[in-house]
Amino acid sequence: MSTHTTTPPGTFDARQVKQDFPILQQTVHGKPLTYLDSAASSQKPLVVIEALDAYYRASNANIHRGVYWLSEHATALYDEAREKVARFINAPDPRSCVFVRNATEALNLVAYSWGRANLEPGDTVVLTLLEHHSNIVPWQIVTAERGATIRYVDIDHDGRLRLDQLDHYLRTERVKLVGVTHVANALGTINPVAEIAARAHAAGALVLVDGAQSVPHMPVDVQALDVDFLAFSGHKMLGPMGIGVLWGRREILEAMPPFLGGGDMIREVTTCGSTWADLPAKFEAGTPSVGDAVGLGAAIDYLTALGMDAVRAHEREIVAYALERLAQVPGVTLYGPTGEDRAGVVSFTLDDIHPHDIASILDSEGVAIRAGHHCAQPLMDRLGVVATARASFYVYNSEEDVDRLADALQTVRRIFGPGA
Amino acid sequence: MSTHTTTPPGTFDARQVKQDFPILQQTVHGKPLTYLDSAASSQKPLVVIEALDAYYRASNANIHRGVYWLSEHATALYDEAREKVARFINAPDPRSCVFVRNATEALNLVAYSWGRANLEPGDTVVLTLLEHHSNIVPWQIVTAERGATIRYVDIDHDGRLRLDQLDHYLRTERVKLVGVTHVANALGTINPVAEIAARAHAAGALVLVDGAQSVPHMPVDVQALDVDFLAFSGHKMLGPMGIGVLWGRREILEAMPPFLGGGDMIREVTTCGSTWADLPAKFEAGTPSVGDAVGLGAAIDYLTALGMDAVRAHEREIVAYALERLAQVPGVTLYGPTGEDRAGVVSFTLDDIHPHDIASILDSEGVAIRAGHHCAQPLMDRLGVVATARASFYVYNSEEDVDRLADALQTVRRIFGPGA
Amino acid sequence: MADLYRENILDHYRNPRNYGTIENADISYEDSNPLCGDRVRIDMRIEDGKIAEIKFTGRGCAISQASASMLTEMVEGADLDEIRELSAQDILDELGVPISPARVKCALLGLKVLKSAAYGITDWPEH
Amino acid sequence: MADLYRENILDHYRNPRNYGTIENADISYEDSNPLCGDRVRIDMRIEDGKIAEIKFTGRGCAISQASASMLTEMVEGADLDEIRELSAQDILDELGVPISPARVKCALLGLKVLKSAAYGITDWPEH
Ligand SMILES: Cc1ncc(COP(=O)(O)O)c(C=O)c1O
Ligand SMILES: Cc1ncc(COP(=O)(O)O)c(C=O)c1O
Repeated sequence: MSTHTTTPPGTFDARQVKQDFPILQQTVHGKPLTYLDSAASSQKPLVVIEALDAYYRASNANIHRGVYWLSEHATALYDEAREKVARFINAPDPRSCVFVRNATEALNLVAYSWGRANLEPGDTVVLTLLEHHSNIVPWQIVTAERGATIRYVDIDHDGRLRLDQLDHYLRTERVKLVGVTHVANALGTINPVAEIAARAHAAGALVLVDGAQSVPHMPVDVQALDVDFLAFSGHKMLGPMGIGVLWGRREILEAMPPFLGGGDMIREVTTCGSTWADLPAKFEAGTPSVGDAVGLGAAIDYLTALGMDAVRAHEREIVAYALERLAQVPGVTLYGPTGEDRAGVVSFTLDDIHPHDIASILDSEGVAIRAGHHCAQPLMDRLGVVATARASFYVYNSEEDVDRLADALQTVRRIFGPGA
Repeated sequence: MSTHTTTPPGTFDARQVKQDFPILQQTVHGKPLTYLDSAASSQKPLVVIEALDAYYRASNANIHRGVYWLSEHATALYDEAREKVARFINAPDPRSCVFVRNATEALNLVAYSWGRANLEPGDTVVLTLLEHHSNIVPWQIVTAERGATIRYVDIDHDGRLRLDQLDHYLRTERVKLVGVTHVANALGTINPVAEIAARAHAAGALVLVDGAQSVPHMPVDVQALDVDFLAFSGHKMLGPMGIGVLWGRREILEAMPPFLGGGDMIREVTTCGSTWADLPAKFEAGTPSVGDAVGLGAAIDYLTALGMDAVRAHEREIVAYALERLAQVPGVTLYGPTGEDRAGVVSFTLDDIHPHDIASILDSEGVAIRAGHHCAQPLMDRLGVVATARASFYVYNSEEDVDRLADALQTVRRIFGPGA
Repeated sequence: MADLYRENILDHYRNPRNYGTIENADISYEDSNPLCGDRVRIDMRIEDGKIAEIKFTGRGCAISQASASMLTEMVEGADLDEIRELSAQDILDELGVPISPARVKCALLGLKVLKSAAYGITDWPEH
Repeated sequence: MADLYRENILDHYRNPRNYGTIENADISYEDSNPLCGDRVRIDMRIEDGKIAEIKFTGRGCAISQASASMLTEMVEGADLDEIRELSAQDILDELGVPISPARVKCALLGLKVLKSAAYGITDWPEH
């Protein structure tokens, strides 16, 4: 990692951080790459790429039960990665951190395993209109099967959740679980998860938090939030693709039936039936992505060295700058809240130019943004748009990137003509 | 890859191949590493490690829908990897090759998605006593839920399947699916899958093949075998951990409900319900392991360059040599068939020394083997053993490795004393 | 400057040809690309197996709307059978700029709707 | 040569101490490590809160059986309360060789059975 000597303690210089990311040194269409799609997937610092490389060059083996050195070594690395994850989210027990592929699998695990065992006809699962499809579709499948109902908490004008609706559902229905995204991937809203958890628990409901957009970007402490499940993806937090985490309260995970069946998740298999292994193995059937877990561990080390408070402070600054700069581009409409509860995501439209056209022109300027429904169609329906353009920021983005975005938007306007 | 100029065409020199694998150049406990656990997980050639490295240094992005260059590039690499997989197993259509984490997830996908939609009370699923837990446990879970029954085809003295039992079940019960491992991971038996498929289809049952131990080691052609599903893992075929494949007949996959719900597997999501994307996206919810898929593609290129016929020929030779050498070690009992239908896996016991003790002493000699039930407890029960020691071979193993194994077994005998 | 947005395409997008609907059309069909929300509807009046009149409406990105507009000009007056021959490449050629893979479906939506309308083929045109 | 298999351990494995069962034992308990099939059963006769007699049977690897044998010698005559104090480290020290992580459960199976027998604590001893 580069050293950050010129910046005050507790902060960092994003232009120096960027030096640690080989991919960001590229040019695209002859322009320097301005990567503004970290909410979809983040880029990887050299230390993560090297950790993966070193794993396969020197430490690779299947884990557990191998009594030879290489397997024991790989097992130790895998366990160490799990401990890093636990410390990162302040989980009381690493065994309650289950490695999965990504947030999507984590959320499905809860729906399939907890949901199918615990939802009864007439029960309600409360979600929000800010959810990513990954926290909607599994619940649609499972509630349909169990005869349960989903309620969606609406948003207000600024894109904030209407907690009065949450209260209403908690009061009037048999709510078994509240599923809420910590940060809305399409709007950047930071939801008051601790507050939601307190209300849900008072009504006897569990709380599942989709942390895909929060864990990478701010300090997240499962004990302070007092939630029951937290799901997130490694690839959005500087780690490799192919690894994600479901954290759950130990006693809840222990009471849940397994999800996938296979090697390592059993205690004993006979032709008459099987018994299950202890946590976390019960939920980790088959050969896991050991290398990717090790890479995630390296990413966590990198983020920890930057400091998650500093990461959050950096994004607060850059999103403030972006909101200011984009508001100066004529024809831009900005979505989402504009207070302290806004993460480093900026969704916008430009006149009535389709977001795909915006993104294509931006691409020719080297600026990579996302355009579409951001896997949040119910939210798009609610906002009355088909799609938005979305720029999202991370530790390697500086104000320079925002300036390039704003300049490129002027090019879009030039091409489509004013009032296009 | 190293060039193989001194060996006749269609074969290769394993000692030269070994040069391509950085991890195998190591010493362990001061002894050269003799890696004989490829059935658990294979090592990776430099080209695979470098493909992963290059992906994260130059091409990484979330795929699909990103309209910027990097995302289109990553999408193209991901699609290309899928085409390589399809060619490798002679699948008629790459879209029927679904990327999953590993064979375990592939088998669970079939059980959860096909099984839950198609099994009725009174139906039978036929498995075999040679199955890995990954092809047993999901079916135990799903048949219990659906009120269906599992029948296990027994083995004869040589560890070959009793096809008369299969016929019996097909004749007397309503068999909806036959699940069979192509190669038994604990015994090395190569099962007559094409024959089994013909009989099963004649009785109207589908055929699910666990190819975890066959696809890496011999030519596998889904059209020639005429099966319905094939599951395998990348990490056992020189590819990275975190990527595996489920191939299925297109019309069957199309009729199946989705498995995991989330991003990219939907066509449209509303608060009232969702519709599903086309193949393969329907079964690939969430951000996939693009880098690992690219690594698998590089592994397939490497294997293809060696030639899968040559790979099979090499393993036939080395297993013949191993069976001969081990039979000379006093006190060794060998398991599994000894004909053409034997893959590169040798399970054995030595006097009544516990396999874990064998493996620990072998480890101190630098020889890495597996000891245990090999995730095949029903088979162990059937054989009347608690565990076996298992050596398994791959392209980088030569007769030298077998000699080291045999020598190390003499050390085990010396430590435990004759007749221990 | 983005090559994709040549004057020709922007012109079709800003001033779509054959825009509108046909009352009592012989054939009407509408489809969308749910990934980006592009939507195209085509109405046709058929006389002696020929496309006597064709109109489209839609919303979406410039590529999808411009290509639909161009398409209506290409097939106006054509034999209905000729539509079977029309390939994805024909449209891409007409657009005259390289279309990146992620935008191909935008470019082909019009053709998909036209083929569905004429033959009930609802797959995406191969290219 | 494998450090793990010192003469001491092999001796306990070949000639297990206190091997057998106790008829009318006050406490009997059996458990196994399903991962490798190691199995240990312990019988005890208690007098005045002390372990007057202890015997074990079992099958499995040398480490599991030798450590169970050593354990019976360690606790014979001891106060039942002292078993609560007995730590994983005590057994590992007694074995006197480094136990690799994959083999730790083999080494601790006897202690797990003993603690379960005495207190019903069925978790693996921490180390
Ligand atoms: C025959 C067989 N099936 C399935 C598996 C499971 O493979 P994975 O752990 O990669 O899911 C294995 C690997 O151990 C195997 O040998
Ligand atoms: C809020 C939120 N939840 C879940 C996901 C799904 O993450 P993944 O695709 O890594 O499973 C995403 C990523 O797009 C997200 O932004």
